[in-house]
Amino acid sequence: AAITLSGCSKKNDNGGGGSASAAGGSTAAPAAGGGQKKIAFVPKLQGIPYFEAMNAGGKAAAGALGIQWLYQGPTTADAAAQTQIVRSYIQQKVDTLIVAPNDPNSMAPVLAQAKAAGIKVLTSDTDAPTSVRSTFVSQASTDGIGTGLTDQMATAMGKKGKYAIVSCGETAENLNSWIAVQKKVAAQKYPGMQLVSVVYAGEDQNKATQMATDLMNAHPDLTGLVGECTSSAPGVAQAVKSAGKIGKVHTVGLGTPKSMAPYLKDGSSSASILWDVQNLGYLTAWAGLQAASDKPFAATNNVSSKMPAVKYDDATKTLLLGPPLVITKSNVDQFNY
Amino acid sequence: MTAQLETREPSTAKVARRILPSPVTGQEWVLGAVLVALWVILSFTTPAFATSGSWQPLLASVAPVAVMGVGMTAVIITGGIDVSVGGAMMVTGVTTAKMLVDQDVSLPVAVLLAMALGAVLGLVNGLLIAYGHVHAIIITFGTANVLQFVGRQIFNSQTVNGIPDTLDFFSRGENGRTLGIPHSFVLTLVIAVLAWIYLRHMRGGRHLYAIGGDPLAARLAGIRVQRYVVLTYAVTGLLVGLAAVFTIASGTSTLDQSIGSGQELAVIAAVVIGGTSITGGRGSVLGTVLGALLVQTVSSGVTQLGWPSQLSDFFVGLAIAIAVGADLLRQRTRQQRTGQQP
Amino acid sequence: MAARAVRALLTQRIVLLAALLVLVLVWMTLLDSGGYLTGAYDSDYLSAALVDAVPMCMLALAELVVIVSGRGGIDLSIGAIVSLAGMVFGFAYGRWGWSLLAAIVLTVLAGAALGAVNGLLVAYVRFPALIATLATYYAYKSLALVITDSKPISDTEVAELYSITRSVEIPVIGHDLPDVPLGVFTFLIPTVIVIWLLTARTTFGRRLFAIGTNDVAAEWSGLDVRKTRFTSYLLAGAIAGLVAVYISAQFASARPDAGTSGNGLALPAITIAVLGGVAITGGIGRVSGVVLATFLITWLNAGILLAFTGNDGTQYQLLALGVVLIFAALLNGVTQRRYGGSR
Amino acid sequence: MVDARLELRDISKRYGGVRAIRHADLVVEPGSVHAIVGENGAGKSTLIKIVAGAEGADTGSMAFEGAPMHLASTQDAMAYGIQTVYQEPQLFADLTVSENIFIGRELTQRGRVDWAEQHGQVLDLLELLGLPERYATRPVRELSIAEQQQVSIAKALAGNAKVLILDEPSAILTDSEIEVLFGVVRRLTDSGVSVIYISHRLDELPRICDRVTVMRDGRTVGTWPITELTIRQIVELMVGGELEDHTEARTPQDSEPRLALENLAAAGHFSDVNVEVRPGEIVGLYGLVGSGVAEIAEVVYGMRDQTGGRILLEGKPIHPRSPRAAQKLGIALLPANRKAQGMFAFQSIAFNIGVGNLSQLSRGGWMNRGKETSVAKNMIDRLAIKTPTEQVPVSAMSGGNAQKVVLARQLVERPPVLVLAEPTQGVDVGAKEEIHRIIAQLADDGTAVLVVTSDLSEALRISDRIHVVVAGTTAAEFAPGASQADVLAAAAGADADARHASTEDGVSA
Ligand SMILES: Nc1ncnc2c1ncn2[C@@H]1O[C@H](COP(=O)(O)OP(=O)(O)OP(=O)(O)O)[C@@H](O)[C@H]1O
Ligand SMILES: Nc1ncnc2c1ncn2[C@@H]1O[C@H](COP(=O)(O)OP(=O)(O)OP(=O)(O)O)[C@@H](O)[C@H]1O
Ligand SMILES: [Mg+2]
Ligand SMILES: [Mg+2]
Repeated sequence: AAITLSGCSKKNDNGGGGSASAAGGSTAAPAAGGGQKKIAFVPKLQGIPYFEAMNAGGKAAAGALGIQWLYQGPTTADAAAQTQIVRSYIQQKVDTLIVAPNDPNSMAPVLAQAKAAGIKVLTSDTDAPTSVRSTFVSQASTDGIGTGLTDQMATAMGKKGKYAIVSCGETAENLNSWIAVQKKVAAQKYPGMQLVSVVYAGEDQNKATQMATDLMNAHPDLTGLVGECTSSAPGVAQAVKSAGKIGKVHTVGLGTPKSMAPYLKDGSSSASILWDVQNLGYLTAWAGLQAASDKPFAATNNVSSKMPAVKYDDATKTLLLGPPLVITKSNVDQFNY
Repeated sequence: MTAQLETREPSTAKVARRILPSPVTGQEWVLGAVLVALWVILSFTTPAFATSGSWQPLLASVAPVAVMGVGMTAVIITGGIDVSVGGAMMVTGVTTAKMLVDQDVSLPVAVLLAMALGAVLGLVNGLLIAYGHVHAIIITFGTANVLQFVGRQIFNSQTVNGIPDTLDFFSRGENGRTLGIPHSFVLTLVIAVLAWIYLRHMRGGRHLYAIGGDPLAARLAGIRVQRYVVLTYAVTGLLVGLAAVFTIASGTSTLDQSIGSGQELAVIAAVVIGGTSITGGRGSVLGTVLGALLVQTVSSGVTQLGWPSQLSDFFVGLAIAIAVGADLLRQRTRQQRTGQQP
Repeated sequence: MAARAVRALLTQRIVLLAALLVLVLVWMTLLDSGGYLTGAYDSDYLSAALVDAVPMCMLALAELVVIVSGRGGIDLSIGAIVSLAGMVFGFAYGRWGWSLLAAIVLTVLAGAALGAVNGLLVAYVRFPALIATLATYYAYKSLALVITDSKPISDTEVAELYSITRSVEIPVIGHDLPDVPLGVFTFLIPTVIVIWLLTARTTFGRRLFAIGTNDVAAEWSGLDVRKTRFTSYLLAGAIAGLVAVYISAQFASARPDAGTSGNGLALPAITIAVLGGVAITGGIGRVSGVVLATFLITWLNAGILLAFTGNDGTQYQLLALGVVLIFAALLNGVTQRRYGGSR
Repeated sequence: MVDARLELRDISKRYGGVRAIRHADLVVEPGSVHAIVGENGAGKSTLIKIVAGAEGADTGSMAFEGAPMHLASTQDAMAYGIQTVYQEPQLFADLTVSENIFIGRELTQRGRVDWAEQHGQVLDLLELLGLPERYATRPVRELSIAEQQQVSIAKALAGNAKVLILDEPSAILTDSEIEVLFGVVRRLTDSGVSVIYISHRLDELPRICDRVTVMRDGRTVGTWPITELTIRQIVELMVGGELEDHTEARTPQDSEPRLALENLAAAGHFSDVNVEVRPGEIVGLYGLVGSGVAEIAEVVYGMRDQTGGRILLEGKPIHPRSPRAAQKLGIALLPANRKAQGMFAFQSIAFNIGVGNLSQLSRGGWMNRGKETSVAKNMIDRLAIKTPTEQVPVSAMSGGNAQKVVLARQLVERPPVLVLAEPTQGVDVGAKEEIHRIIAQLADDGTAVLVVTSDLSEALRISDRIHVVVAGTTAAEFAPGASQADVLAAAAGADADARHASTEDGVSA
């Protein structure tokens, strides 16, 4: 321990000071070279198609925008595991840190540390409104997603009947807020629809399948199932398919295109509400660069040829990718994730 | 002894008498009764419970836990434990899924591959435990972490998409069932019965009990303790491979990194609910299968009754406490009857 | 002389851990100066990483207490206790407006009560500890989610608590040293001292090691075996209650899955305790070993995040933990045969 | 001349620093009973473990019927027909008697264990040993220790034995059970089996064995036909010198009894036990294993429930419900089984002594470590415990010294009543002497000492009075100097009304 502790403490030199070990740090990534900005993104969980697609979008942006894109996710969807990674990014003196927090409140303190270290802090995918983040890169508004899901469910079910929701993490903030919107919208627009149950399967596909099956059994007259996240969306569709109830029980969900493709094609899933996740990754990286370069956002931004007009709401400091995308069997093959 | 002492022909009356303790333990009767009671209650309270649409998936989801439980029962009977089955399931699962997608391997090849790979992983555990002279829980905590790493490396941060329906035979659709029972569960029962016969009637099986009862005495009785220990972990690994196949078969066409997570505790729970003594020397696979059924019935029941799904674990905990508590109580009264002080 | 050093290294877990710790620090520092790390592996970073070491070390100490108590002692429910006690804290401090001190006391009491249930089952009903705590693990985990309908409590009171875990400068000598997370002083060091005093300096400690070494002999020596074992589980629960307060503060919210999300906190805590030289068979274990093991794993993990970019970083942490654990355990097995036991 | 059944030449075996066997030789003839005798720790068990393939020798050679024999495992030895009953029963508590007997060499038919065939053979064996048939299907857990020992013997008999090794089979058997065993042994030798018989009950030897090998300090002193030696000569060969006669009788103080047991009973174990112990008196409570003598000590110490009678301390009835309660009343006890009931193996001497005296060594729950150390040092001096420091773990100590540590735990407070159960079991002659000296010293200082033992020579040697326990009751009382033969006869229930002091020469080893 003596060896590291003997090095002088650098607590008061937030970047720019050019201490010996900071130099060592930068040589670690020779590719970074000249003035390339380091934009780091911490997803909720690694290895799931959704965030890996965001990573792909971020990488594409890195090439196009000339930035260094860093991506590192925890092995479990856990706030504690995320903060460790955030801390290592602070140590790497990235220019912008973007987080999709598992628990927004939990993330707030360490984000404040990052800001204090001179790092620009953003959130993407899931907001941490109480934190010091300067901007939230939103895939679609909470209202948009909740309404989209409800509308699709209503269309599939014929606007009446019983339905249930298979959610994932019990404490996932964004899922819970979407569910709140779904309840509200259904009550207003579709009085014939009745939400009978919300269950939580964690990030486990098989558990989602089993729970969806149990729900269908508990409510034989159930005609709709919502898979609230990317692991439960194929799970509920599979349950319907296995039970031989295609056409009787309709499912919609937030599923990634590749995982939903077989179900959309055989009809066990009617639609998936999502957005272009790769574009979201690209937008996230772009927003990171803007922040790192201290460039403000315009009300409408030309991000790339695919995203010529991204709206920015100054009141909520939210950059909005656009309206949610409805993925059906007709367009599912356009996506490669 | 036969050389020196003339042996009487065992009289038929004596042979007919109970030679072994009863084939079904008290714990298993209790579990069976509780299960039946639960099923009856659930059938009345949630009408759909007794339909095939309900119990077919239930049996299909019991199969992986129960089949791993068979191996885990053997491991625990020898006085060991394996907390790395979740990690092993991840590694075998992702490898098999990749082979299905990339190589388009056939059903038998996929199954053999999964089981062989699982057996190799189990073998490593077994060798480390038997020859490293380290408590099984420590070694398998270690290998659990290593396997998590290996599994994730193979996943390479992606899910495995577009898994073909090669494995449908095990639980999906009409040709995945016989007499309405998913083949994965049928196979689990077959394996459980074979294991039951092995544990009860074959020399090797009895030796496992002896090893769990007193490893030193087992060695003195000429039992090759280390070899059996290695064997039980290897067999457990093999069954983990099979469980991974079942899981893929009953899952969606994508496989993600959640495969296997939390399975070690689920399997251990099924084994201990089934009456196998965690200290070794006593236990039966029949109880384990019943234990697995009980756990799944409880969690399905909670969802079907419309109670908050988060409550199901509470009842699982309660089930463990009651099942093991009943077992303890029975042992204690038996001890009192025979006038022994603990 | 050299032989003696080797022998100490092989037979004394503390020496081995200290050597490994130095190895990790030197190696990482070399990697850093060679430019192989993406960020500086310096004292500031190591000190900031201690934020995670605090709950880990406290829970590992809780496991030490129950594992040392013997007869298969272990507590799988410790993470679930953190979750459930954390909700109690959230309610008391965040919702009911209790004072911080009162809320902390209540939370620790709640943790102790949950631990007492384990103690009752294990010591008095004579459940195997693995089974009793597996059962309560499921039950507590479930209750924590049910009582708030799965929602975290992050009312402002709780959110502002983060201040008790932020980094501070050590007074007087602190200017040239890195700031250290306050939790190290407010939670970790007091717990370490208390557990060390309890195990090494009190009659409870003597009784604890006695029952862990030989249950029967302890009974014949006139010790209250059951009460001692019961107390050890209660104590572990109380520590978990304290950890619940810390985690609520560190993450500025009382989460119902604080100790159970992902792999949970129990398995890592047991792993660290075992790595720290606590014998799973009971009767052997030292506070210093557990503290060293925590530091080793914390700083190794922190280094790995800088050494591997992308998802590999967190994956290699799993590998490192597994390999270190197996290595240390096997080494112990070897030395036990060669030198007739290690301590 | 025919080859010997078994021939061991120049066998040596080390355990770390302990030389358990040194250049031992042993020749066993076919169809004979060959006794091996020696003090505790002489190496008897180790030697037979080598023959049984359970341990490997470091040097030396073995031959079986003239041909060299190499054993890598117990299985190898069994293949030669070498069957062993170890000193500690090697049984599996959760398996049935029948299974235990055949474990490791099950009879099989088409791969399956042939339960019927095994069962038939087991019934024969049980009958042979005089055990009820219904035991065959009972888990061993439900049997008494003596019955378990008989199951071990049955287990060895079930193998096709050419050499049967019995390591102290009689230590925990009753006389009638021993008779049955002898009958079995004779039938076996008649059919050509060689039996190696280890025992501390020297009086048995002339009745059963043909030759005797004496071991001392890991060496084989020699082998003699049993007819050529008297028991006294055997003992002298064992200890390696002339026997000194036992210590002179002490004069007990004349006062009221400090401890009195009045018609004490524990259902199923003993009843009508009447014993009085005065301050300064050493009373021996002698009984064979299984006579209930061990349980009497447990009741007095609160480890077992009493079901009748009274325990009086200074004339007042007491009801100790736990060792803790007994200790508070001033009753200390040295447990019989040092390893299981007394030792905290890998803890230090200071820990082992201190842990039984926590209230004296602490204040408000805080250990007074200085006092703990000084008490330990004091005890090490007082009991002459051989150790470099008080921090040595007791697992690293010899049997005798470990026993002294366990004893020391009970002596810190100079208890008014001290109960010693088998105080010198598994202890060397030298250490035995010292422990006896310590006991006498304690009595001289005014402690009332009750020695519960199944070692007759010990009882005769240190007691001021001896009560013999037969079938769970105090049957006879002897004054010091009683003859071994008379006491033994009383213990066997032959002469219940023996209250006399014979001066016949008794062997006191
Ligand atoms: N496993 C072992 N490790 C170390 N030392 C041992 C071991 N087994 C025996 N010894 C030592 O070897 C010596 C001989 O022991 P052994 O058990 O053969 O004696 P014994 O003659 O059978 O004594 P007893 O009459 O008490 O049974 C003793 O000093 C003993 O302490
Ligand atoms: N079971 C055992 N395992 C390990 N070591 C043992 C064992 N039994 C004895 N020893 C070792 O053997 C050594 C000698 O034991 P033994 O009982 O023969 O001592 P001793 O010289 O007869 O002493 P004492 O006179 O005190 O009985 C001891 O120092 C002890 O370390
Ligand atoms: Mg012996
Ligand atoms: Mg000795």
